[in-house]
Amino acid sequence: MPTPWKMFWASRPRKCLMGICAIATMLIFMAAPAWGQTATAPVAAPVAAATQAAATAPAAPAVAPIDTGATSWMLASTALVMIMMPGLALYYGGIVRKKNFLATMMTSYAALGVIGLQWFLGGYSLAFGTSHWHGFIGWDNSRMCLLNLSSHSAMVSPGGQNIPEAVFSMFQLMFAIITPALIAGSVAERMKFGAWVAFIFLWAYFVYDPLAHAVWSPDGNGWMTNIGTLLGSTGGAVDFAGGTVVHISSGVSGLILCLFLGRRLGFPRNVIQPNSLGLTLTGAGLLWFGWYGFNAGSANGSNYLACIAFTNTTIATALGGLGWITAEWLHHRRPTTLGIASGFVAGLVAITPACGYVTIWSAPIIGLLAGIVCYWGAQIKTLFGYDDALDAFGVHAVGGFLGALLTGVFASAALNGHGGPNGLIEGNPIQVLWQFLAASNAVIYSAVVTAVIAIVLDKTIGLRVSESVEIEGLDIGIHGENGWDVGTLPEPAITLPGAA
Amino acid sequence: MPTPWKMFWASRPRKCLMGICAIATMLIFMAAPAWGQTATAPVAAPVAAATQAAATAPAAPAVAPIDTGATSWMLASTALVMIMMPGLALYYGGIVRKKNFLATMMTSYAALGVIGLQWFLGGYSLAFGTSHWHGFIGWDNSRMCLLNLSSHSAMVSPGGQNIPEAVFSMFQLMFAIITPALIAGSVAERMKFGAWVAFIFLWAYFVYDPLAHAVWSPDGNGWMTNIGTLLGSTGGAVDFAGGTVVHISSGVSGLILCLFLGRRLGFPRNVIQPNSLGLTLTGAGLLWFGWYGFNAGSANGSNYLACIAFTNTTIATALGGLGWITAEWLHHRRPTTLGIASGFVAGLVAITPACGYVTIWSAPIIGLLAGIVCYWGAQIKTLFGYDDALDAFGVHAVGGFLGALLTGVFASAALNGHGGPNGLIEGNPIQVLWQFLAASNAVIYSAVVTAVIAIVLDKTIGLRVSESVEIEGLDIGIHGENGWDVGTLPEPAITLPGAA
Amino acid sequence: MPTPWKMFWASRPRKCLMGICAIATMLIFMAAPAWGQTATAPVAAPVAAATQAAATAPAAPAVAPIDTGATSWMLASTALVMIMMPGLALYYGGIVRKKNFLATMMTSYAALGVIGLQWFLGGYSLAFGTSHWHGFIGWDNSRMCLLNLSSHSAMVSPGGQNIPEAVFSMFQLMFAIITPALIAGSVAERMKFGAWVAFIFLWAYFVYDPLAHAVWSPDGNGWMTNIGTLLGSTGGAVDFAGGTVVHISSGVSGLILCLFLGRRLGFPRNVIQPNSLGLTLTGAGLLWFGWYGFNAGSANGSNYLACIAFTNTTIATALGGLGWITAEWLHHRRPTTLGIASGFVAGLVAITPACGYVTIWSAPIIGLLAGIVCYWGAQIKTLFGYDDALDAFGVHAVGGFLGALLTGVFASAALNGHGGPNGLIEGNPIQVLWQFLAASNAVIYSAVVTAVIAIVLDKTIGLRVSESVEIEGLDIGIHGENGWDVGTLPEPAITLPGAA
Amino acid sequence: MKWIVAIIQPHRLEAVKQALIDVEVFRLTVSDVQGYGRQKGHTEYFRGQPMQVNLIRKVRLDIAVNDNFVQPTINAILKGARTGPKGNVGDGKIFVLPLENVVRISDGTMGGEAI
Amino acid sequence: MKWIVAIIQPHRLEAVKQALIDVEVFRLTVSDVQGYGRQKGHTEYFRGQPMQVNLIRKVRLDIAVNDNFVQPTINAILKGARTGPKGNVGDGKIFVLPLENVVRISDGTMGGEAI
Amino acid sequence: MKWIVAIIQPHRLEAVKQALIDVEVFRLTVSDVQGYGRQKGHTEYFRGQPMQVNLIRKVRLDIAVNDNFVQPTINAILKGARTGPKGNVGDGKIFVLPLENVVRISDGTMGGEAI
Ligand SMILES: Nc1ncnc2c1ncn2[C@@H]1O[C@H](COP(=O)(O)OP(=O)(O)O)[C@@H](O)[C@H]1O
Ligand SMILES: Nc1ncnc2c1ncn2[C@@H]1O[C@H](COP(=O)(O)OP(=O)(O)O)[C@@H](O)[C@H]1O
Ligand SMILES: Nc1ncnc2c1ncn2[C@@H]1O[C@H](COP(=O)(O)OP(=O)(O)O)[C@@H](O)[C@H]1O
Repeated sequence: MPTPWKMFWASRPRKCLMGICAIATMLIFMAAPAWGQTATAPVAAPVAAATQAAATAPAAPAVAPIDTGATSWMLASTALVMIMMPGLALYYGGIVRKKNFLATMMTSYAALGVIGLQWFLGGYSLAFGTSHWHGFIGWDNSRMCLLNLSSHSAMVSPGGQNIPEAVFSMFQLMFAIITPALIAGSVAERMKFGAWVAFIFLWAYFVYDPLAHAVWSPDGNGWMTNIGTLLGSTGGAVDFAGGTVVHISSGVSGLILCLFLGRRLGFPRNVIQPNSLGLTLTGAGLLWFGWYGFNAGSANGSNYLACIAFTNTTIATALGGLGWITAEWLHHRRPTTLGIASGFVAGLVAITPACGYVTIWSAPIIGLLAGIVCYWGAQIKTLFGYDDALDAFGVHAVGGFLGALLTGVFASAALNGHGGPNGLIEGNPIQVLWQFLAASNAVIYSAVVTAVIAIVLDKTIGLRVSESVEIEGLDIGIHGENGWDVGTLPEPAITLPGAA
Repeated sequence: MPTPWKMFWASRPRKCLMGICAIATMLIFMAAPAWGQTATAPVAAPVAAATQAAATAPAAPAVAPIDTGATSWMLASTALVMIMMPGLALYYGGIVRKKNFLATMMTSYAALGVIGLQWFLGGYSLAFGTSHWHGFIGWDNSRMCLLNLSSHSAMVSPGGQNIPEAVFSMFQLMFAIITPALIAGSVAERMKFGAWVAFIFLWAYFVYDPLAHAVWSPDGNGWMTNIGTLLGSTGGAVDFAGGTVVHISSGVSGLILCLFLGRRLGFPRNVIQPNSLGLTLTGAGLLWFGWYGFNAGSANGSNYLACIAFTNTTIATALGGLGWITAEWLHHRRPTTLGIASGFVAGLVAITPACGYVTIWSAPIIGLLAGIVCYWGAQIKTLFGYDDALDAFGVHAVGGFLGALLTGVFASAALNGHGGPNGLIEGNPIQVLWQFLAASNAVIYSAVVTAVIAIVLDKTIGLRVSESVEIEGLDIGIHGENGWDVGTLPEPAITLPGAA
Repeated sequence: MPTPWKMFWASRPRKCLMGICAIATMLIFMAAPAWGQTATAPVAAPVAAATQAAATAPAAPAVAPIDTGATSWMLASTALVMIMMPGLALYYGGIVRKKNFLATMMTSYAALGVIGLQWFLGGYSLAFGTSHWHGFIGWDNSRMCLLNLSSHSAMVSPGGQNIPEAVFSMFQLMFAIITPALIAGSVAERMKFGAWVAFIFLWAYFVYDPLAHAVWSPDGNGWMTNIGTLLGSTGGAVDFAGGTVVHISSGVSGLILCLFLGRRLGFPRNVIQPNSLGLTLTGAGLLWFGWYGFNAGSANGSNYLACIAFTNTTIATALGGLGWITAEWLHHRRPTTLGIASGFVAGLVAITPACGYVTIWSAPIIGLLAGIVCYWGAQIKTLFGYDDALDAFGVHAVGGFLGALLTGVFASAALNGHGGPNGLIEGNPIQVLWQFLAASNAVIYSAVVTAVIAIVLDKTIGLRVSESVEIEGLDIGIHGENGWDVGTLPEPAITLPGAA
Repeated sequence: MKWIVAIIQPHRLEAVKQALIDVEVFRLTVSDVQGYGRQKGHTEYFRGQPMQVNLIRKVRLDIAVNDNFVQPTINAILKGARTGPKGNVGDGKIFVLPLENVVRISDGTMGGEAI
Repeated sequence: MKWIVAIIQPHRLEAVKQALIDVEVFRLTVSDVQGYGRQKGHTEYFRGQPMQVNLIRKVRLDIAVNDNFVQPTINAILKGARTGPKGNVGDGKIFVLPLENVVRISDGTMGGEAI
Repeated sequence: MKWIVAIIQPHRLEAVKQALIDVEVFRLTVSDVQGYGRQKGHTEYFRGQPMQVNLIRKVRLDIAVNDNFVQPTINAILKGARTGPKGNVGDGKIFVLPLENVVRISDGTMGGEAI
């Protein structure tokens, strides 16, 4: 019998290892511009993107005193964003057929593990290090392996209040986890688990980290933030909590990946039979709950902006749900439970980029539009015939794009108070253009890079499960487990080999 | 084929629209006394109900500095109360028959959407605006559509610590959502979805907002707070986190509504077959978790009172569960899992009005009594033969009334420290009378107004589903969805019209 | 027909009452050394275990001002730890056979009730009162029945920031609840409910409270903290959030109790048929979420240490999951969903004692080792043939011991900054010895006392259900309930006696 | 003796059982099945897409009866299972199979009296 | 050939299967059903209200056997399914139906040897 | 008339249904069962311990047909249910029982034309 190590050598993990080496090489290459730099001054580095906030923060002599209230809210927010992964697993897991229930949940749980590792292995440094290459990417040696965080003096104040950089880094990690996890919605019920792990690992380096840097670069040099300046004008796009970085990127990548994977067997017939919509509703509830950390936590402190983001999120989400079921009612007279859940998610997606920039009376408008538009976003696949299984594109990309534009429409500098822009209604129509350009570029960038990764993986380890596994279901076929055993029949007799 | 707009005109949504117009009219009428008022001074308006706390807060020259710790806890509390809705959906959804699983969960999710809109459309202003009509109702034009919240200077300090009014408003919104959602327990498995939406929308305006104002009016002028004074004596009722406002009002309204609806077909036989008590237990767990926001958040800050409310909540809830299963044990020797879950909820309900006023040693007494009394509260329906399906009356009205009285028994001014009263044991027996009068008035008010709304809806759109929908189940009949598909049979073949 | 009171006298509750009397006697005996003490000065008593932190806190003249940020995080943390109980219930409940689904969930919910009472009845005083008997146990009369908490001046600052003692006490209560609840994993599917209630009630007094005092005694006199000094050297063991107190004690006790109970019928065949692994995954997600309160909350404030503990927890957990499924992959080429969930839990367990003492680069090492070692820890039972049903020993005792040792390896005084020790790598190898000795003593202590309790209960009320109840399932047999009714068959016709 | 299999609408189960009791047929076995017959399925909705569910949830009754009970049993089922005065497509079918022997497990009684 | 249908208590399934193996009957089909017979239901509780559950969960076995196996199969079921030395109400029933043909799908074998 | 019972692999249900439609057999009843036959179970894993699951999930079809449809029905099932050109262990079995009568509940039609 071959030893584990021989098996290891003969097979895929070896390939994976080689992939990791390749990434390490890339990291070193990327780090090149940073070799000369000295250890980053911890307080100075990720200063507030908001200028005046940073200005009021005194240049701390030694270690700036922590704002215990802000730190408390950031700790809570980070935990809240974490619970979105189990929430997403329930949301997606409940919609698929019962034979793929566990495999679908697994995509989210795997992201928790894989991106947790990726963040440690350079992800954080790439996304939140000092800007290089015109704000395309970040890098600091001291942030590789989160090394600098093990120091009491590692403080940041992106929201104008001092918090330990450790919690800031973990908050951002949760964003880096949920973004690829969302992609699973497009490719559900047919993707290999190994390919999924490899895909999200690479995607985090090549798509998420650059996009996150482009908007949230702590030194304010990201290219999206300055897209106007780069085009010779002034100003740039804003994205409060990640409409572009998180939702457009994941939705578009989902579409591309599902085109590469092809449709499920039997599509469009015979593929829709949710095993437990009650769990989907519960997942949507957990998503909403966690999204408060996502949106209000993006104020990076316990301040007025956090409260406004919280309020906008609540009202827009409520209206998103109402919008979707109203559309259903007009369309086929059945307000569904999956519909209200989907509408809530659509509202959350659309308010995400806007929630810290727009006045409260615009929140219901944004939410309502999101609910209605995303309802139709979920219908277009029947026109074009691609199999965006759980509508990651239809809801997240469509809703994210809508939100990006509406941020440009409704933004109000007075409300934000931290250097946010005015929008169309406040007399600054060009903001809509910056929003459009930033979002479009994100669409193109995500699509191209995802396509490259998909091709590479398809040629090497293969993206799609065998037909027999697809028919039998991924739960048994890949994971060797059975999702539900809740019928009235007593448990089947089982034999442990060697024990019988 | 008729266009959607013709269909719209010919049918119910038009009626709904007319309803909304009616409400708008009412709002204008109500707002009348406020027309003359100038824009409310944001800091001054909802001052602390507690006098000395307000006294110590300095009259802020411009914008009072935010208490970041208090704001952090209020943000977290608001999120915690939000998770009670998914929790309630699981709690109720798990108990009903599987054919009504989704429809039952939908009642809570719909409340999130509908009351979110209602709060924006005047609800907040009615409940937390300046007092009118002897403290019967509030109103401020600036609070309509949450307009004033989009300003950095909108701060309040009801707990003696400055927090943005935005988070205060959202915290209170969550209370306004869960209260009507609780009513669903009485009317489960037989109410029309459209009627439910209309009912909770109207009920929020006519029952919840006035009652919330009566107790928590920010200027301290609510009639319940001053019930003693109104009767020529001094003092009034207290209700820390909403025993009367939330639990008595919803429980009583549930009873009335279920009388109007009539019993389920087959009652009392053939209607009890919970589809998943494990989800019910999980829902109870989420309720307990979220209730910490509900009770400890009602201290409106991160202070000693919040910690005391937290402690009282924990101990009373634990004892509530033990009380219920002890009652079961003595009654039929089966401590059930639904029993411990129900007992926890009973304990939570009873400690809600009390948790910020009573000493810790009274918490186990209140909890234990609640567990035992509500157990019997859930039995009385068999005597009278009404069909309070999931015991919203038996647990919430009974437990809420008990809690209101026991608050009068155990209250201690020394402990509260924010102007709370002494109770019977501290030598102020009249407090029990104020509690009784306030609770009784809430009972009568809720019952009468609910009856009026029920009659109106019954005559117009009808309250109850058809017999065939009730037999088939509301999930398929109303929402066109199937709750569970987890048997071993492979998914049924389905045909997408047009694709076959 | 016998009256309830006669039944009561003739049967078990009477015995229980006698047990409670016995405990009361014990409490009085234990309190004896404390009779002479005057009322504890509230601020002084549970001072920071960390010396320098305490030193910087000024001796408050009257009531020290509360740190609202720290209080806010402790309130949130306590709620987070509470949600671990519903999480554990799902985690365990999903793995067992459907006939024992509810009974397994019930073990966690019962712990919420029972230990809530126990903490009130002296548990808190025993664990966190003034040290007696060389740091073996604590006691303060004023902490019996949580009496002292009903005072505004009851403040503590174990993390260097002032928080009301009430929230500190509730935070610690949640630890006291989850620890016995974990034991249920070893004894699932065959233990009497009455015996379970009695067991955890006694176990809390005789095992948990002494161990908690030994490590976290507020005056720093616990024997584990000073194990080096007691042996004539200097130094002692550290346990940040309870690797030894919580996980070793529960895992070892689980092993002992399952040996006393014996194997399930049919073991090792026919006992493994999880009813819903999706709920188990959800439970693991809630555990992770709540564990942030557990670990980062153990910093007792909103400070740098909390953020570091949060970061270490995140990274170690992610790697724990990857470690476990990697082990599975090498072993039998199936990465399972239960595997990643178990690996997350293993990572969480192992980082628990370490998270506030070790640098961030050690977190992935600790997590990865935990995932792999606990995977094998769950296999050894097949060698020895004991029936640790859900691997409470294999994961919690093994992972807890590993974590205790690795804390001694990776600890860094510079990082902790609150008087934490250096470990092997920082040149203090003897720390590993203190960790080993403390953990081993905890193993022996837990094992012996658990055995005594098990024997006593077995001789009196009996530990194990009858064979027929075991075959029929505990849900019907003990609780008279049915866990799942989600097949396609319509609900069975039922008759209410007297109504038919 | 005959073995009667009836496939009926789930929500008629209660009525059929009552009708059977009226003709003194007390014993039967029920299981859940899905049927494919003349009846068109109902429509469910998934994110706006209507789907025809063709396999329809039904209930199956298995009833062993002595020969003189066959006709009353069939009549009772017909009475209880019809959803309207004239019946509807989807109301189901009754099948009669020959049954050779019956054994009661508890006491081993055989044949007609064991039914 | 005969088609034997046995309705038994769920928790006796293991024992019946063992007994069948002892008489060399290795093939069978199991399904979950609910029965309505002489046996009184058990009591479940819902918030203090005891309820009689009358339709009782049972397991149904379908076994096709050659004629010479009929008696041993019945005996094996009797042996495995009885819950006490004298059996109890609720232990179930065995029904024997005539079976005309069997086809094994994999290779098309027919009749007795395909069983 | 005959009563045909077929036990097949769950994932062949679609193909069998299609094949039956091709020979104009439109009505059938489906239920989920677990089978115990020649096929060895598959392996599931529980925390590293592989377990043999012996009772295997199957689908059962019950089809009542007139005599002239028996052979086409059997052939159609054989065609749809085989998992490979030569079939595999576990593909299932077909059983043919005599059927004496059929009644359509909606209108009371009896015998062959009610099928
Ligand atoms: N020939 C048959 N063989 C097996 N089952 C049948 C047959 N005909 C009908 N059934 C079952 O009876 C159910 C009802 O039949 P259907 O044709 O829909 O209604 P109707 O009784 O109005 O003809 C079907 O769903 C199917 O389960
Ligand atoms: N005549 C019958 N027809 C169909 N099923 C029957 C019949 N008699 C009994 N059964 C089935 O057998 C089960 C056991 O029968 P029951 O009368 O309860 O026990 P016993 O074997 O002691 O008579 C019943 O629950 C029912 O499912
Ligand atoms: N004699 C029998 N009686 C009842 N069911 C049977 C019989 N033989 C086979 N079956 C059913 O048919 C299924 C397939 O049979 P199996 O022996 O595994 O495959 P094959 O068709 O290759 O012989 C079994 O799982 C069982 O449910």
